[in-house]
Amino acid sequence: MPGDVRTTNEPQLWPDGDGPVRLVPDDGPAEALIIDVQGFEGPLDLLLQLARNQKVDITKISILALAEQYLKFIDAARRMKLELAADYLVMAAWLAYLKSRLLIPQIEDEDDTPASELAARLAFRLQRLQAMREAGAQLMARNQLGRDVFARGAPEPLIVETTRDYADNIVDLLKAYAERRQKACTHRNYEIRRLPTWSVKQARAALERLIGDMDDWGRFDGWIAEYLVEPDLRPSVIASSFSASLELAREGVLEIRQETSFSDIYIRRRAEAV
Amino acid sequence: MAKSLRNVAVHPRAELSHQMRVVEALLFAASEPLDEVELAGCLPEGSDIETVLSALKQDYAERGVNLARIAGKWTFRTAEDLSFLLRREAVEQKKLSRAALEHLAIIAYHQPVTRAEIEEIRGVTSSKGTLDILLEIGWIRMRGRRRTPGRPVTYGTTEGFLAQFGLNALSDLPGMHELKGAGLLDANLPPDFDMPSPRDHDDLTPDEDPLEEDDLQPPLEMDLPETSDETA
Amino acid sequence: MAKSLRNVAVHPRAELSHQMRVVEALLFAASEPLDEVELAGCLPEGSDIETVLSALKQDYAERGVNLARIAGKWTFRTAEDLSFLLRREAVEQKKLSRAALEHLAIIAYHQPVTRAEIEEIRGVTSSKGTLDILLEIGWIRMRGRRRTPGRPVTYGTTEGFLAQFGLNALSDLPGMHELKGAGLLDANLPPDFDMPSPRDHDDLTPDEDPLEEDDLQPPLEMDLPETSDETA
Repeated sequence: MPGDVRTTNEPQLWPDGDGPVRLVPDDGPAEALIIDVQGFEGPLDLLLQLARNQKVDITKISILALAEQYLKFIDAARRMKLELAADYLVMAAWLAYLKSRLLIPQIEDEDDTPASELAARLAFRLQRLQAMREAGAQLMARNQLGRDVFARGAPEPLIVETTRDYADNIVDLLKAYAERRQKACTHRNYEIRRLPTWSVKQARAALERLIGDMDDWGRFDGWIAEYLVEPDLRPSVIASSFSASLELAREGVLEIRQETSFSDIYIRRRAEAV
Repeated sequence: MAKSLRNVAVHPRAELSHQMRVVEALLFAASEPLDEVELAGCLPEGSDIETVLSALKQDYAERGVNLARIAGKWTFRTAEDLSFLLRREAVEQKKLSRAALEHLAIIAYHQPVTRAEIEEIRGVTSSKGTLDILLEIGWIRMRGRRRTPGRPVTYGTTEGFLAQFGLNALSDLPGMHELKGAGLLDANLPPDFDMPSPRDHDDLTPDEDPLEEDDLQPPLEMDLPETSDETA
Repeated sequence: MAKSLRNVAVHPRAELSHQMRVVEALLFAASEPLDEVELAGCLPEGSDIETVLSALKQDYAERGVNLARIAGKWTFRTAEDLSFLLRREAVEQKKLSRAALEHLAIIAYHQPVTRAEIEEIRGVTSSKGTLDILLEIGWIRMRGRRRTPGRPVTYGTTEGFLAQFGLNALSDLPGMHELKGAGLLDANLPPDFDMPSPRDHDDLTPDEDPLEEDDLQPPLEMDLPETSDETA
């Protein structure tokens, strides 16, 4: 610290041991000033420290004396070419003004705040800050939880017993039953409907394969039914083959003839179709 | 020791009560039970920790909190008769799974019914857990064993089932016509669709054997074949 | 009430001692202070919780554990005079900086108070971190917003603050009455400026608005003007 000038003063610590060492002027001669504003939190803090150095009840400090001390302090700092933050200088200017008004009583303008009130306001601010510092210290001096006094170290846990309450009612039950039974029935019906059938498409494919080899009239539907599928399928095969043969006849692929009603139906490949 | 004895002679009660206060505070604040060595370490030399503890124990004997010795260490514990204060009852609202509800309904209508029969009615295999859940809730019970190969267990409903669903008796379960009337069943069901009317008495049916001793023990259904989980 | 009076007439001592046991057990077991409503909820209807608590408080007055009232709630704490025996430095909060301690004191005694008001009292701008530290420890909280231009956030202390320093109410803060009497808790210099003294209830004062949703989210103080860090 370039501006450090130490005297015989003991380095001063905050009551709680916190913060940097603060070296401040005491009531001694001005030459003993120790300049170090680093430790202060602004001009109010510095003023409060100076006020405490008046060693009187903070409510009875002399603002005039305080202003003089502050200005001396600032002067000393400036002589030593210490850089001071702007608010220290603003406070110095204001205190110089206050000092002049306190020292040279003038006829106060009606609009002006009396100098005594200005001084009182500053005193109030210092007292209030001091009060809050003391309050903080008193707070910290209290017995603290977890340091001085203790809560139950092993609180006993609440045991929450959960009982399940089923919200199902008789309607849910009956619905579940009815729906399941019905579903099972529907399921069965599907199986019934899945009758053995021979589709027209299947029949047509079979017919096309057969007539490729046959030039003569023949009862192909009968043969298909007899040889290609299970007996159960016969009615379906006959019907599908008949439809398929009509289709093929219309397309000119084969010819159909039937002698009389309800007699056998013969088909053959149309010669020119090959 | 001599010093302490002298002190005790001067004001023995004050001495003891101070030691009791210290032990009381230590035990209260400790997060774990403390043993006598730990406690004595905080007392003035020559204190008799045993005396302090027994006096403290007596002091708390009738209180809402007692001084207890657990595994050789000391701690405060809520008096046993007040342990109910530390219990809270919470009710969890639940609903049965769809599968469980179907099982229950089928058992209700078709009882006595075996697992295989339930599966046949539902058209899907049952997961093993479903019947267990219903047994655990206490809505179904094992009634007996069917006199068929494999002697499968038969299931039926319980009084708890009737209570849950607000039924006086099983015969209060609505029949097919009522279900149709309520629109729960389709009006045009296949003619062979039938619904049993459950009987009220608990007697075994002629084709049921009573359960044996072993059947009532868990694990349940050990003797039934494993089935794969149902898909529905 | 009539019922309770009848009961008391039958065996008043047994009745009271049972209720004391219940409250004792509840308070011993709880990890947090309990209020009278919670306690009364576990007592038989018509019990007078005030009587029970005052009897219990008296019972424990001379013991190593005392019944204490913290933030309007009840809890057991080790006796203050045993602090020297039980003191645990290791558990102590990281020491607050002087600035943080001043912030805490100002907030405690002047709440609800804005950051600008704290700065006014301290005569210096607050570093950004100071309030955050106190918020993080859980001793202060954002209460609301002052109905003045800029709608600055107002700060107050928490229940945790009261518990930490063993206070039942803000009016129990050390020196509160004297400070108030000396007019040192007036926020602004004009003495006619009426500033409410710290209030225990959490209700907002007439010049506070509730916080909005966003205010409760970190990062804190986002909307307060940036200030340079203080030098200390």
